[in-house]
Amino acid sequence: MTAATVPAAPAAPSAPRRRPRPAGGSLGRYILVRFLLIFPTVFILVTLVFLFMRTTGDPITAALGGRLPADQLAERIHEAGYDRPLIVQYVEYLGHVFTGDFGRTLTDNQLVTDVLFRYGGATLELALYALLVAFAVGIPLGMLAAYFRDRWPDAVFRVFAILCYATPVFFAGLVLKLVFAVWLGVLPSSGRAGPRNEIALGRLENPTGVYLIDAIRLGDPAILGDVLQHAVLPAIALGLLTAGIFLRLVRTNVIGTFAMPYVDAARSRGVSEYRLVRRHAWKPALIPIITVIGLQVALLLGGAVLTETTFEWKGLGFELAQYLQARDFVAVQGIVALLAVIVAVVNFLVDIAAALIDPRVRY
Amino acid sequence: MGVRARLGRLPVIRQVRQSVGLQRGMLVAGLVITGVFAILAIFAPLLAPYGFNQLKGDDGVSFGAQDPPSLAHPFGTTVGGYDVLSRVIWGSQTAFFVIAVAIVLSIFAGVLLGLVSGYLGGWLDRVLVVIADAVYAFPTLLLAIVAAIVISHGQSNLVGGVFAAAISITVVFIPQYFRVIRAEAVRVKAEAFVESAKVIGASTWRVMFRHVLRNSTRTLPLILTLNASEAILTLAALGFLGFGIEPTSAAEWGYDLNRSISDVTSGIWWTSIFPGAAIVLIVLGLTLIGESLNDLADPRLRTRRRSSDAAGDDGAADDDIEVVPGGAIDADAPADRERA
Amino acid sequence: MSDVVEIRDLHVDFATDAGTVPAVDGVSLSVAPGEVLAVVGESGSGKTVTSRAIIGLLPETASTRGAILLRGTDVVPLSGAALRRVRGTDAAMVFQEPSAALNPVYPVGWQIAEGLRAHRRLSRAEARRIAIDYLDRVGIPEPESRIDHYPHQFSGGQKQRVVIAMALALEPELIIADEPTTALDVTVQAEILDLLRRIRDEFGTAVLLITHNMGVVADLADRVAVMLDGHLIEQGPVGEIFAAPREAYTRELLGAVPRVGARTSAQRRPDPSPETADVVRAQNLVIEYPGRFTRPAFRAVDGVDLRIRAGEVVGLVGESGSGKTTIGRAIAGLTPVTSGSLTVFDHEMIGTSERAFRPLRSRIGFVFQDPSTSFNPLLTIAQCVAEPLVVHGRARDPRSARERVDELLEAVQLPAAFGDRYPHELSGGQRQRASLARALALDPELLIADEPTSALDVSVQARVLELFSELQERFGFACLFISHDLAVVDLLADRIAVLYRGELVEEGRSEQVLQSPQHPYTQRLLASLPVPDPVEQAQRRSALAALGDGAA
Amino acid sequence: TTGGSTGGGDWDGTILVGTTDKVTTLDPAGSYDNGSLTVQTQVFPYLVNTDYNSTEVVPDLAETAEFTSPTEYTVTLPAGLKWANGHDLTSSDVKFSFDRNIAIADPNGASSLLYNLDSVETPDDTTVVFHLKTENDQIFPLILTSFPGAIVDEEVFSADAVTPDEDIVAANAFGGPYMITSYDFNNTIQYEPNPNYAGLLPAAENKTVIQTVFADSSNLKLAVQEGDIDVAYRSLSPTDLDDLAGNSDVQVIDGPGGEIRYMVFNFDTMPFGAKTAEADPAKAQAVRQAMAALLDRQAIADQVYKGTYTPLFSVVPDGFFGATQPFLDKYGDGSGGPDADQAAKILADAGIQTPVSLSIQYNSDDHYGPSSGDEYAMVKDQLEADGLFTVDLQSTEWVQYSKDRTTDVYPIYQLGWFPDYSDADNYLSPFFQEDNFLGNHFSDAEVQDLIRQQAVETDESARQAEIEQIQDRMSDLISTLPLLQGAQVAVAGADVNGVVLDASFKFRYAPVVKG
Ligand SMILES: Nc1ncnc2c1ncn2[C@@H]1O[C@H](COP(=O)(O)OP(=O)(O)OP(=O)(O)O)[C@@H](O)[C@H]1O
Ligand SMILES: Nc1ncnc2c1ncn2[C@@H]1O[C@H](COP(=O)(O)OP(=O)(O)OP(=O)(O)O)[C@@H](O)[C@H]1O
Ligand SMILES: [Mg+2]
Ligand SMILES: [Mg+2]
Repeated sequence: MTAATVPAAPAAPSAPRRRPRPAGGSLGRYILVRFLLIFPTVFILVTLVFLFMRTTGDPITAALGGRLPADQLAERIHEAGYDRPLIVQYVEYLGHVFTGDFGRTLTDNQLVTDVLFRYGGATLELALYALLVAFAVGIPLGMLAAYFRDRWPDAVFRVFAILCYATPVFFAGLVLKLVFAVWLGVLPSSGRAGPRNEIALGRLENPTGVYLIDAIRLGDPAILGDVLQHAVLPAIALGLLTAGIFLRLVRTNVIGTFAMPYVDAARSRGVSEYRLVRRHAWKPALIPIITVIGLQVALLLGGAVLTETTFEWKGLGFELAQYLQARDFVAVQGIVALLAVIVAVVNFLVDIAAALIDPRVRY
Repeated sequence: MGVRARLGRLPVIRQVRQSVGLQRGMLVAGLVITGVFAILAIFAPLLAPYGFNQLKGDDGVSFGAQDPPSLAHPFGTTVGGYDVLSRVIWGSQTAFFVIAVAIVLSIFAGVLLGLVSGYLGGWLDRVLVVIADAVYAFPTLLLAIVAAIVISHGQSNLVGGVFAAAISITVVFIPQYFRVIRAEAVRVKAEAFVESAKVIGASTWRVMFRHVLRNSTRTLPLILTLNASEAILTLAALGFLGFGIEPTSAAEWGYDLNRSISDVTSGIWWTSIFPGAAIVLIVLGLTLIGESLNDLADPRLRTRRRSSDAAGDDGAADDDIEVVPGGAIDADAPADRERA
Repeated sequence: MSDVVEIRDLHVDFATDAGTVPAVDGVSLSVAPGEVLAVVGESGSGKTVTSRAIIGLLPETASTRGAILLRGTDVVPLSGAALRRVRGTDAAMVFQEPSAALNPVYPVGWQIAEGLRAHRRLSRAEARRIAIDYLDRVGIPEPESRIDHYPHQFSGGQKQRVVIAMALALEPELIIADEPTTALDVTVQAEILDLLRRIRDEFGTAVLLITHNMGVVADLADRVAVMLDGHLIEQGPVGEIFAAPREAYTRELLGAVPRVGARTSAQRRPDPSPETADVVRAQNLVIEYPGRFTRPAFRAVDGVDLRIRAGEVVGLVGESGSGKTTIGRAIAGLTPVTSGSLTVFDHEMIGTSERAFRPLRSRIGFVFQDPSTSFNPLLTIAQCVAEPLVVHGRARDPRSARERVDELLEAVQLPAAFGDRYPHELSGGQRQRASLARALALDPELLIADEPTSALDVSVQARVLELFSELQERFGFACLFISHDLAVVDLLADRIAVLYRGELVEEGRSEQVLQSPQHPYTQRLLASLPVPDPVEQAQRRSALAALGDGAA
Repeated sequence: TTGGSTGGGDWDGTILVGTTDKVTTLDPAGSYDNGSLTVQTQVFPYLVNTDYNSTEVVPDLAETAEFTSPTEYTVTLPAGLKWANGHDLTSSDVKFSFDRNIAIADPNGASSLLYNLDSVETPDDTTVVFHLKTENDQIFPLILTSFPGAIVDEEVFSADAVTPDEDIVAANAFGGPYMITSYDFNNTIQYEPNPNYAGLLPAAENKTVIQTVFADSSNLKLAVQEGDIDVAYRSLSPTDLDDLAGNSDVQVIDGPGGEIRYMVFNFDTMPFGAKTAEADPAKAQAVRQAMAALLDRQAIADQVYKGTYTPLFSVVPDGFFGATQPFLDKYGDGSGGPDADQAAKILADAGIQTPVSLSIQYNSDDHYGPSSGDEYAMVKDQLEADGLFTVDLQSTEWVQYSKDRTTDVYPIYQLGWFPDYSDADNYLSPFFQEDNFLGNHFSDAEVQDLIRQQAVETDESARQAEIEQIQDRMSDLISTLPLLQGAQVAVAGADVNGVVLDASFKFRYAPVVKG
């Protein structure tokens, strides 16, 4: 989604026709260029976060500011090297990162790579569940809304969509919890599995961190059921948010492509309305939708922080909020770098997918 | 042209006239909801039964904490012993204040950067685009949190606290305005009227501000409403995560929700449902406006029905907007992201 | 012999923001089998709406009254499956913008087959075979492999052939072709017209041809129907209409069509004396557009030599993409020159800076192609016209320049009151006049006009061109007049330069270039140009065929 | 190290404990927080300890532990001690543990508590001699029961760096009542009794304990309410506890609490402080006393904390050796309520114009719990109620807060304290000694002498008198204004027995059983 790849605005219809751009620029090169763009993105974010974090204090003050006399605190900070010039620390940090050493977290002595792996799986799992809900709800309803355009089902679906994304995830979470966990008591309110099952899952050799997979590997249907039960409320809370956006997007794009001349052209050949929606409007509409799904990743990760907090889903977003508060900049930088890589890679993949669907995109 | 016609060219009013049927219904509903909140915000001192940080009635008897809705406290009281109704009403004031500051700041910064970047191009443009894209691609909530930590450095009195929240949101919005305005500027700069100003010999600044800027801002009202709702959600999320405004500085719905987490598990619903509903409603209102404006700006999405009102605009508005399709589609992007 | 389609008293109304707009108002016409009926008329007269009504392709905001009998059945009340059965088989449609009429994400063969399978039970293989057959018939080379190509892999003319193949494949009785060649270059247009004629002859298909180009009508039509403001004002055999138009409007329409060689030698000016200073001199001019990323630069203009002397009108012609606009923009300092030499008022444009060039700008005027976009929509016409005066310090602000602005508006025959209007409140022709006024505000010595009339209707074009030559006489500026239409250039230019793929292939006095073109490309260009006279056009057609290599 | 079975029926004797305290690290040298201490208490041996429901320091791992000279504290170990992994546990491990703690001096560690330790000597495998810097330090044995007192396996731990959790677990380097058999950082920890444990405390009565870390107290509450866990320990919100108190499925267990909440006065910048324009120590003191007279601690405890905190009327919390309640007698209506007349009189006597403007700062991001805002809103309300004060109440995020408070930015501000070891001294030395952590420019020779004296006082009743004297004087000087004292609260299923919350402030899993 970098601007460099946004095709120039189409010429006004009345302008004389332009020859198609001279051929050239293979898909391979396009992919390469898109891929290389990941690096500056990640670099910029990590740098920004480094600067931000370092101007906001250090983990020692965060942990012990309420216990130690000022001079002892200063001494500890000095020993840890946090009072050296920022640029020195930054270069040092970059040096470590370049050699693949993300270090250990400052506040709890964990390998950052471990943290990323352990919590990354959880966030990934939550995001996938949410996407699933979003697809299952957003796309069919969006197509229906487009089909019933400006009639009452359209209004109902659209207001539903707006409500979905007008409701903050944490409020949705609270309400879901209130209803399903407190009042009805039918679903677990928090966590990714019951404590016993957590232990069982934790004992697995080489756990993936994605409990669904781990539970299947354990082969115990009770544990699998428990894991799935725990996923229901978080997936709905986060999924509906995205579903609302998908719904709106699908509707807009299907209506938009429906107005394209080639749809009229197909209609003029006697192609049925159903087929027009399924074949002619849908696939081109998919291209902008896919692109936006790329952007949704950032949203999902942001929403994940809140969902994870609300539902005790120990994932990256949740940990990030904790580490932020503790000023553990090594951990924060590691997580931010990973998130940035994820977002950049997903957007990269999305662009590639869009390029594959749309034969015109070749750079 | 007459006053009426001029009035008709104002954003929103023009669109209300332009719209029909369902679209008008949605737009008007959005305007009404938002209007109600605006009235609550403006007249909060008159409408709210108590102050947002008031713990005792005039009789000196404290309200008590977590009291269920009653005559004295129609929405009950919070865990901190505040009147929920009052805090919901005062909260709209905070919300509007934060929206206003956040949007004004981000518009100024974003529009200026976008305009310069889009019009002048070159390496500055490339650098800004990469930075903006990097920031844009990052979860805005996290960005806002980091910004909030950086900014809330100092003390958090009313203005400071609100500004800290607003600026954190600004950091998130600047790349959005930047992108939109830059895209518009890039489009407009290729338009014949900009070239004709150039061949006349107008200076770069003149072209940029007299010709490009004003023609690049037509999507702003629409992004503005959509961003306003985002600002509220971001503010609430910050408050919910404990990075927002303090209860004694101002009433803030996200903070109240945060404080009501343990109420929910004890079956105390009134402390969360009311502020939560306030967030949902105001965002609903703003989004209804934003989406309706978006649909109206996009000729593909606009409904036209047989109707005999809507006169007095001699189809002018039509051409006016038909130039935008690129812009209207573009405007989808910021609208669709970052509702956290 | 019954008509393929018979329209009786058709009314179509649209609901718009500004209320109900009648688009077609009581039109009755018919097309017989094997006949080509051309519907002409200026923009907005209802041609497209009429034709689309035949297969019920109007938007939901339209309401239709009257009867349209397609092979005996009235299609107006039809809907759903019944309407779908009619579409494609009874009447098929060829659209104006071939690139927009093809779904970009499916191969063309898929799209042809889709139409076939919507009406007939066919296996995939059979449908494919038929699709290949029709692609072959419309002249797509190697149809077996091209069938799997995507639309963007075809040239404009080929895309239009594909669209025609799609229509043909359903073996319809009637083909509705709505401006099928407007988006194409004249040489390509000639090929497509040829194809349509062959179709009519081979398949006996009736054709409803919609166009505003009288040359096309003369080339292809058997009968002509003239529309004005939603009414059908005249119809008859092509020869009759051209020879003896009944209605004044038809006469005006025909009169407005520019023709090559319409100016007699007497009307032409002699060459300016050799001492006359060069306003523009280009030597071995090369202009490249930089490539993106690792892509090589694109050479749009390649070694052009051109000079414009003071007071002289030079016409620059060539087909789309040949580099005409690029040259014009380079002279105006809008596009940087890559190599060679380009001097404007003895100022070398290579390596020049905007600052150094700015003082010269007051001596150059520029008229853009599209009058609707060349005005800042937020400024009034007077403010726009005053802008050059303000920029160059001839006036402090638009208000104080008003007197001069009124003079200029008068010069282009616009009432002074129009100065207070906004651009969108003017018609296309009026806007182009205002644009001329703005270009003339500083009494330029050089005027660059890039297709200033191609967005206008012929009748409006005629008036603007007339005004243009008057003003040129009066002010005596030198002019680079860019157009793709040889006939238009011929009306104004003292000399003509012909561009082909960035190279200048021929240059000389207008009558010389037009009457005895030397370069084969110029010859083909001339021969492809349909003239609005059925008899003459028939001869030219055979001449073009003789030229031979025209086909792709 | 995976081990044990995961079979379904095997969970019967398992005790599930939930907490919101995060673990920093298992390594005692790298942590100084409650979450870590709770884990370390279960799995590492301590030389001395306090028995259940007692505050007396008695040998734990040690056979004997006593002062053998004013600067020598000698500990003898029984012979043949083993770590859970079979390594020998000798005096060398003990010396190693203390030496490394001081050597590493981890920024997150508690090595600063070993301020009085000069060196450790091991004459033989079972004897350890601690050489102290000052004589007769009565506090040192207490410190050995706390953060830096855990003994670690020298064959596993690194001498100069904090050892990663995974290495510790992998090497099974445990010597306390339990060993960790499954460790998922900050999620779940599984404990099983350590067969080689030979300390003072009775061996574990349960087969397995699983500790789960919750991020949010309301989820912890729901979990215990639903029976997903057996014990919830630290920190349920007042609302949750209030709700659970009426629930017959669970029992709410209280214990004495060492946590206190108080306000700090900056003697330089508070109204009439030393660096203000109208500096006047007497007036400043009057302001502090008037504030003390206006507070209604009970109201705050009831409304904001629902009884999970109790009013605190001294700098030393109730239940500690020597604790008194001087604020209760001196200020207010004598029964804990406010007395506006008294406050007005104090101010008037000092010649102070009312209202006095106060700026009070508190922490905004939950460092002292989410209710700080409510608490200080009430403080403000109470101080302003009678028009004697006007309060400008502001809040700051924690890290900035920590920096600002020691750089004289805040005239009056909120703090809280959780003891390092359970003795009154921990509420005095760090607060009122010369280089105290408050850095509020309070200095009083008499109090400082008394504090030094009690720390080396070997005679109990003399020490008690000294501690009482300090409290009395501090209630006049008011360097800090005590507000509330926290109780320890655990919530357990109705069928759970053996949850002991005592003044050791350690929740020990060993005696907890179900049924
Ligand atoms: N969808 C529509 N909604 C409203 N008015 C329309 C619509 N389509 C066409 N019209 C109006 O109907 C009239 C006839 O339009 P039509 O497209 O048939 O003109 P045309 O003769 O084909 O012109 P052109 O040569 O420019 O293609 C015009 O005034 C036009 O503005
Ligand atoms: N900004 C640009 N970047 C790259 N290539 C360009 C650019 N502008 C034009 N071209 C290419 O340069 C060539 C010449 O373009 P130019 O606009 O001069 O053609 P033209 O003769 O004016 O055509 P038309 O009749 O369509 O206006 C074309 O192949 C075009 O695609
Ligand atoms: Mg038309
Ligand atoms: Mg051109």
